[in-house]
Amino acid sequence: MGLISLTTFFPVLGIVIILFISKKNLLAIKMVSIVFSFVPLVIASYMWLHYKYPMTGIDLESQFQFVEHFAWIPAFHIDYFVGLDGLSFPMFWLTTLLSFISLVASWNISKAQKGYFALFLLLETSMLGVFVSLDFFLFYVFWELMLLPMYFLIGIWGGPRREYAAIKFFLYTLAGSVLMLLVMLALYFNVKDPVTGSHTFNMLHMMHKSNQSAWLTTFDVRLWLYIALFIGFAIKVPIFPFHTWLPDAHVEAPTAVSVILAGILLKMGTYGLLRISYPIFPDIAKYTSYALAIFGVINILYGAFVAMAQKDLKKMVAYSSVSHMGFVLLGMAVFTTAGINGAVFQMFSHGLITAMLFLLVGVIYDRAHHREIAGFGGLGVRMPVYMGIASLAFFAAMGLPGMTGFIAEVMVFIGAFSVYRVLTIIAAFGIVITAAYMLWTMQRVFLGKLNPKYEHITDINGRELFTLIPLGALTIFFGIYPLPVLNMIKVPLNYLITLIH
Amino acid sequence: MIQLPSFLIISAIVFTLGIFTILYKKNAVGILMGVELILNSVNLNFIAFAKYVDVGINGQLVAIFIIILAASEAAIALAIILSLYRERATIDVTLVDEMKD
Amino acid sequence: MIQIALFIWLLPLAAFVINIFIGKRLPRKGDWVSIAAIGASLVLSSILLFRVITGYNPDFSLHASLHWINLGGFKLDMGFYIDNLAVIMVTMVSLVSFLIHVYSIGYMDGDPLYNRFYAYLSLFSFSMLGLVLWDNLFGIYMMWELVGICSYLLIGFYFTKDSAANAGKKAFIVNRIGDFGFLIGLLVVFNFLGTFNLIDIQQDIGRGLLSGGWLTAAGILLFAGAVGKSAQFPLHVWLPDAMEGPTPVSALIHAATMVAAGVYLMARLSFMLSFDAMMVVAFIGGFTALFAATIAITQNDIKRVLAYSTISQLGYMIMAMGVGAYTAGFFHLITHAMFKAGLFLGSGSVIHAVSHSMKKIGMEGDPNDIRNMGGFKNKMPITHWTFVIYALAISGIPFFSGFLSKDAILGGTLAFAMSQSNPVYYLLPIFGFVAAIITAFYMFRLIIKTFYGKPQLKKLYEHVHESPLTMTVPMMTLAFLCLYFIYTLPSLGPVGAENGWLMHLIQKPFSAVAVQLGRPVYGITPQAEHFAHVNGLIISIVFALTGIVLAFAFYFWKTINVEKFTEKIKPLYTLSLNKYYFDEIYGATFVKGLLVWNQILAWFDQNVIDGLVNLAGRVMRVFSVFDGLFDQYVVDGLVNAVADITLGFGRGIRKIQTGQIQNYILGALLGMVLIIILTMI
Amino acid sequence: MSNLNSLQYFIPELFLIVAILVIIVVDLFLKKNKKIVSAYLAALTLVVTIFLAYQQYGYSPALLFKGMIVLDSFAIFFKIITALSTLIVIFISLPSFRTKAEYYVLLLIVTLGMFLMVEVNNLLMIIISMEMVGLISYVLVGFNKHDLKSSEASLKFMLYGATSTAVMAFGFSYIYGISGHLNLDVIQQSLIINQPQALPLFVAFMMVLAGLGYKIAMVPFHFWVPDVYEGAPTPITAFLSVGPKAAGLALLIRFLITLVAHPSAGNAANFIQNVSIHAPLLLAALAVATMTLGNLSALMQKNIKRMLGYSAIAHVGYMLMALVVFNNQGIIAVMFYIVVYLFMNFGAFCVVESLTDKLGSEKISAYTGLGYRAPFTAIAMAIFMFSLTGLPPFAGFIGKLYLFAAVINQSWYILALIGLLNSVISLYYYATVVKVMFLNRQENAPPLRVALYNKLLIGALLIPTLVLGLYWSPVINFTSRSIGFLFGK
Repeated sequence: MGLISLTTFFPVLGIVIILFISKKNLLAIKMVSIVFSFVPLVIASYMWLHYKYPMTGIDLESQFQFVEHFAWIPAFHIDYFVGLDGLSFPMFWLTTLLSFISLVASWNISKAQKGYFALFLLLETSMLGVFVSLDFFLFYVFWELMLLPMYFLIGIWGGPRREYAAIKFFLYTLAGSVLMLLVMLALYFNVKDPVTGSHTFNMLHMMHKSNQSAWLTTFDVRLWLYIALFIGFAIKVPIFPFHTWLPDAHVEAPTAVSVILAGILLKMGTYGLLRISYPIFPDIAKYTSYALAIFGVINILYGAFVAMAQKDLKKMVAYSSVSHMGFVLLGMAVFTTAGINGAVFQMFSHGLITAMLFLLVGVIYDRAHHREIAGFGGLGVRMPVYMGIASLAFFAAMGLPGMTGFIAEVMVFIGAFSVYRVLTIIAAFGIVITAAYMLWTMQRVFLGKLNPKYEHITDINGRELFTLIPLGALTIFFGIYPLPVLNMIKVPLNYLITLIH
Repeated sequence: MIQLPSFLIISAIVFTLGIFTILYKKNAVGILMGVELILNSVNLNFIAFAKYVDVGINGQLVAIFIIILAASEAAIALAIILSLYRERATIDVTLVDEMKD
Repeated sequence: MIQIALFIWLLPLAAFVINIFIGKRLPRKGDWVSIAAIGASLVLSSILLFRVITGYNPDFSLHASLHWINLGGFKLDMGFYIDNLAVIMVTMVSLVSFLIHVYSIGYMDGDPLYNRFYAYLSLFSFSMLGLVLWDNLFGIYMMWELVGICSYLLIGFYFTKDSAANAGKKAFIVNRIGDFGFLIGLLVVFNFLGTFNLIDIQQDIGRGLLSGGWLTAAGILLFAGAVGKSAQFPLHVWLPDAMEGPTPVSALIHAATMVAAGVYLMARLSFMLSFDAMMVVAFIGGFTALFAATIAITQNDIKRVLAYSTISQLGYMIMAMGVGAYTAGFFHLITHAMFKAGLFLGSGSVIHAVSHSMKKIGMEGDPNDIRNMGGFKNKMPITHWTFVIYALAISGIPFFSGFLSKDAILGGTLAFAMSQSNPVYYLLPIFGFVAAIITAFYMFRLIIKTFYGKPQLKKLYEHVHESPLTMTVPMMTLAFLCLYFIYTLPSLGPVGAENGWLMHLIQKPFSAVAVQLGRPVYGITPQAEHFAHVNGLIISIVFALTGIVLAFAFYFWKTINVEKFTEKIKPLYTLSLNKYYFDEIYGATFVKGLLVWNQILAWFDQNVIDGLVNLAGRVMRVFSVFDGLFDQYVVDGLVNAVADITLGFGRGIRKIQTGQIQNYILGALLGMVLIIILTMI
Repeated sequence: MSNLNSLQYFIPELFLIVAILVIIVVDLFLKKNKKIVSAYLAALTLVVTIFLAYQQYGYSPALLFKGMIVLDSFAIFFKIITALSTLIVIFISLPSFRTKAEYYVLLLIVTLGMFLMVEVNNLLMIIISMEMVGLISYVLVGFNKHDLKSSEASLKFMLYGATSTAVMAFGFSYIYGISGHLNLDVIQQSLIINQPQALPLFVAFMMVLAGLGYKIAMVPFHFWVPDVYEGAPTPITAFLSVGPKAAGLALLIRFLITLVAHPSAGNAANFIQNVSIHAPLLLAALAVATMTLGNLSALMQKNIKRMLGYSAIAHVGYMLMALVVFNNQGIIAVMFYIVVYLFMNFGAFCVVESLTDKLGSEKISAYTGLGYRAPFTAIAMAIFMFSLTGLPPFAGFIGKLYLFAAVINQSWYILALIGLLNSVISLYYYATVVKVMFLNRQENAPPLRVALYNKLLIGALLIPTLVLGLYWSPVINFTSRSIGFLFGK
């Protein structure tokens, strides 16, 4: 068993163990799940140390690392084919990190803990699976598998309107993924394995024009397939106007689930576009790039404006995610080195930052039992440490230099400006709006006179700090020294750009 | 000389009568009679075709089998109707609508 | 030297890290860490300055950089570019910063967030020094943002006060608007030149890679950043509010250093300003100089007067950059840093005294209000005398630094106007000279109202006393640095600093634009320059004295009745007192507009986007045969759009399942017939 | 093949007949409290029958009894499936039908009828075998004599079934008239050679389709389904949703081969008989109607059996979708789907059967908080529901995958898209069950004890549902081999 499989399926082992633990033995359940999510993080970090930077990945199996490839269902030409390249590795690592942190942050889950932790581990496995899969079928299975634990995690452990949010999330994403299924099958029947001559689900084979059938090379067909696939991914991102599931899901989901939702799940949409849509349909990607850029700009501004109007702290953060994902889209749409690298770096960066933000919301929700922004006020007096970390996170989200968000956003702007000047200028105005709503929110929560209701509120505790500090530290570390990530992503992404041009 | 179309027309009429019986009789047994009418029209067809199209006894055989089937069907149907009658004291099918959306 | 610069830069960062994490547990709450760090930076930068002065080479420069990001098609290098400008600026920053660190020991004594205050100060010093030292626009932009954040944090330091929190937010957001322009400017530059490095940019522009309209645009966009940071019209509104921060912060950030960053940026970029861009710069600067001065006259908050004064003085500098009086502008930056920091420290000293006194007598009130003061000169001699020196300096009285620099600027603008054919350019010197009178007037109004005359509140006056040594020593140091000879050395002539070390070391860089055009952008003839200098000198002395005399006439001798006079010019007075209603206008238009717009979008999001297909569902309902059923329709937990329709259909379709067996049979038969008919057509 | 020679290929059926008689006789000698033995005997019979049927697997296709019966691997596959479904039903029924030997005997007789249905080659045999299944089914549905719903369901089923069969027989009479033959293979040849008139043939075709459509619950011949499913005893509902349906599908495929096109023709063809009807389009329309109507109607159901009834209609729609392309791939997909469907659908019904007595209701709302009262059963139910929706990694997904693959491979994209969107709709009602079980919680509800026997049975059905979702190579290979048609020459 290779390292990837080990990492991916290690949490499943944890599930098995948890199932055998009595549901009364809470400590054991929690510890097992934390340990079984920590080990993947260790393995993934170890893999990072052994990562070979110059390998391009994208469409050649030989350029992938840690590859495991063997037949799974020969009759349908489905392979168990996993591997990592610079595009997937940061997300892979981030997933292990955020899963671990989320599980630590789930310590206070108050009901049906056994189910919660088991489902969470299942979620981790499915997310990792999405990022490592190079076989479309495998990818799809993991992609869908993710929905089940998510549905339950939101639906059982969520807030008051959890049922609504959970089913909405479920239906929305399923609607998107059935389109993906359609495209997957269409591709399957129109792509030949160059060696055996049979149909194949191998993504990498799909990317080579020589393997595609004549039908698949006609423009209209490609366009429609691309659009169908795009909608599938767009719902996940979420791209305006498919975003309405997101605020609901976030508001109702428990803190740790929000972290995963915003930190990882949203990235899957853009990851899918980069991993699948772009290399398979480079011409269409280019053809539709202007539309994508416009979507990006709409996301940036629309998300920011709507975020500003929110009264619920978590909803505000959720819409800020919509806004920040817009940067990813804009960067992806321009096919310049700076743009696309900035986009992927933004995926990584936003994963860290938004995770912090949601954890912070969780901290305060645990104490105040509400998230009404107007209902706080002056908390900085009683919670100085919390305010400090929250400031860091908010500044990071505002794109303050010295943190990852800044580099990513500026790279996106630089990359985009050379292609779409006006759009970029419009998008750049988002930084003003972002600053406005972030600071306004901070002010309403922390600054001003202390709301007498919270005279006795306690500051952040050690466990919560334990979840936040690594993220904060990484945000700053990669904000100052982004090379470890950038060096990893640049090779495949630059190669991807050459494919598209 | 009676030709094939005559048989077919007769049988079609019987078939139609059967359908209308099924649709308009309130009495379950009446509906069953409608079914029997249809089966008889089927028999008529088979026999006619056996005579005019397929020279052999295939059609006749089918007719005999269908008569037998109709008999057994009637037996079971009457049993069911009887059972229903015991429970509800009616065999008016329009009153049997406890289950619906 | 690069290593020294590196230390200068990083030491405050180290202090910040130490203080933010463990400062609270250190002895004296860690103030010594920050002071030691900035002190060391000061020493190191003095070494640099010493080397530069001894080198005495106007073209001295050092550059070192390394790859920060290298993606193949996209590179970002980071490095230091050290020339005379940077060295002098670094020395100034670390000096003022050091003094203010020391001053804060006394001023911030006993504050519950004492350690955090020092941490922020260190972070600010770090960012500001970085801003000065970086060799590329991108790095400058990063540090630019960082100083903005420090400013935000420090303005909102007393965050339990709503006004402070608001001011911090306002400062940051208004700055962000300027930064938005800055960012776009960066993008333009990078788009055309593929580099952010200042040296490369200069060379590339010289080669004509960026020219014409785009060059002008780039210049103006980058200037937008300066407009925000240096609080120029129309983005000046944040600086007066920023006075909510502790006074040392006002002195350091909002008088001496950060707000001057805009000027510094213009100095750095002077080579890439086309003529049109320069005119935008010059007119905005000149207008701001006058405009802010007129507001300063009527303000009653001691710090607000100084804030508007700062805006006005920054306007001078910006104007100087605009007309190409690069050296003069930078010179004024340095002298202004000294006297304005001093003024703020002095005002801080007064406020400190007043608020302590207020606390003692249990009085509620605004310690900043000069209407409560008066006659403090006896109680606070050191504060008084240093304050007078600063005021003389800012008013442009000979033998003080301000005279030299302001005169250089005014002379420069005059010379520029003379060398242009269009008389509209005479507006610039007129702005400057009128502002000079007003400056002298409001400064002395302030002094008279604070230190002279009868105490307005006897009881308050009783308890006022001089500040401790940690506060007065920095003030005295700064006062010393306002003396003229510091800047004219090695010569001692009091009328001009042309032969002084500073103006020697800071000479106008080779303009890339000029090279590109093959000719000077504007030709200031030596004759014009000489004429302007001499005349400017005379006019500015006369105007400054006029201003002072007027102030005495109004407020000391009371030869002119202030009340009556203000009555006469009531509309103007009200306008000035209310700062021309800029806050109100912005509030009513942009802020309100934005909030309303957000509400609209949020409503749109909830009702339109989410309900779009929902709506479609309702429309379908109208046309639906099963209308009656839909009426009882309740969206059962699922507002989801598609579901609305599908569930609706679901309800409708159920109607055919009547429970009547004959209906079923009929349905099947009709279905069959229907299929036959449909397929046979 | 002559009648005597045929007998050696007719062993499973013969064994079944003998066993039925034996059990009837044995039952007479059993004491009242020992009646359960006949149930065991019935189960044993089925196991042996399956074994015997499997033994026939190697035979080359042959016509038996002078062409009345055809023995090919396709038929054997369906024989095994139908026998298996009966076997499972017997297991599901054991707890509630402990004293009724005749119940098991009737089930065996239905099985015999289904065996015949899947291997007929003769119009008369079709009528006879379908009546055999139908008549016994009416009785089984009404088996709970004193249950009003049960007898009502029985009556409706009987009237509807009798009418449908009669109409179908009328259609057969025309086909006989047009072709002059009764055996399907000969009819096919005759139709190819003689090129008869389109209209009568098509009307006859539709009439037959009405009869077959009633059997497999195809729209618009599905009306009986909800009422009968709701009224019938739960095991019988389960049985109707799988066994006869599978047999009906097999019969439909055979009939379509006769009248429409042979799968070896590759892409689905028009009517061979020069009828200007685009048969695939017709089937596609029926498929879409069936699945959409099934799904939409299921959305609002309160009764779980009724909901599953509609869901069963929807699943027929999915399977019809693959018949649209009517090539080997499509038929394999349908066969594979039936296997998968067998497990997950029986699983769901098995859960319903296990809980109905305990909860005293078949209402979905009665399942509230079940996840906390009977975790294993509830989790199993959730898996069956998600599998029925077609979510990976459960077997239902793989089944659907093959169906959609077959459709997409022939470029029926719109059809596939409609099918996929239908899956999304179906998620809503399946997830409602899950939601009620897990997301809603009854305060202070005591744990619900589900008998170990039921748990084991559910577990036994759960395993294939899970395993086939991850590794289905053996089954797909099995089905691929079973596509050997007699008419493959």
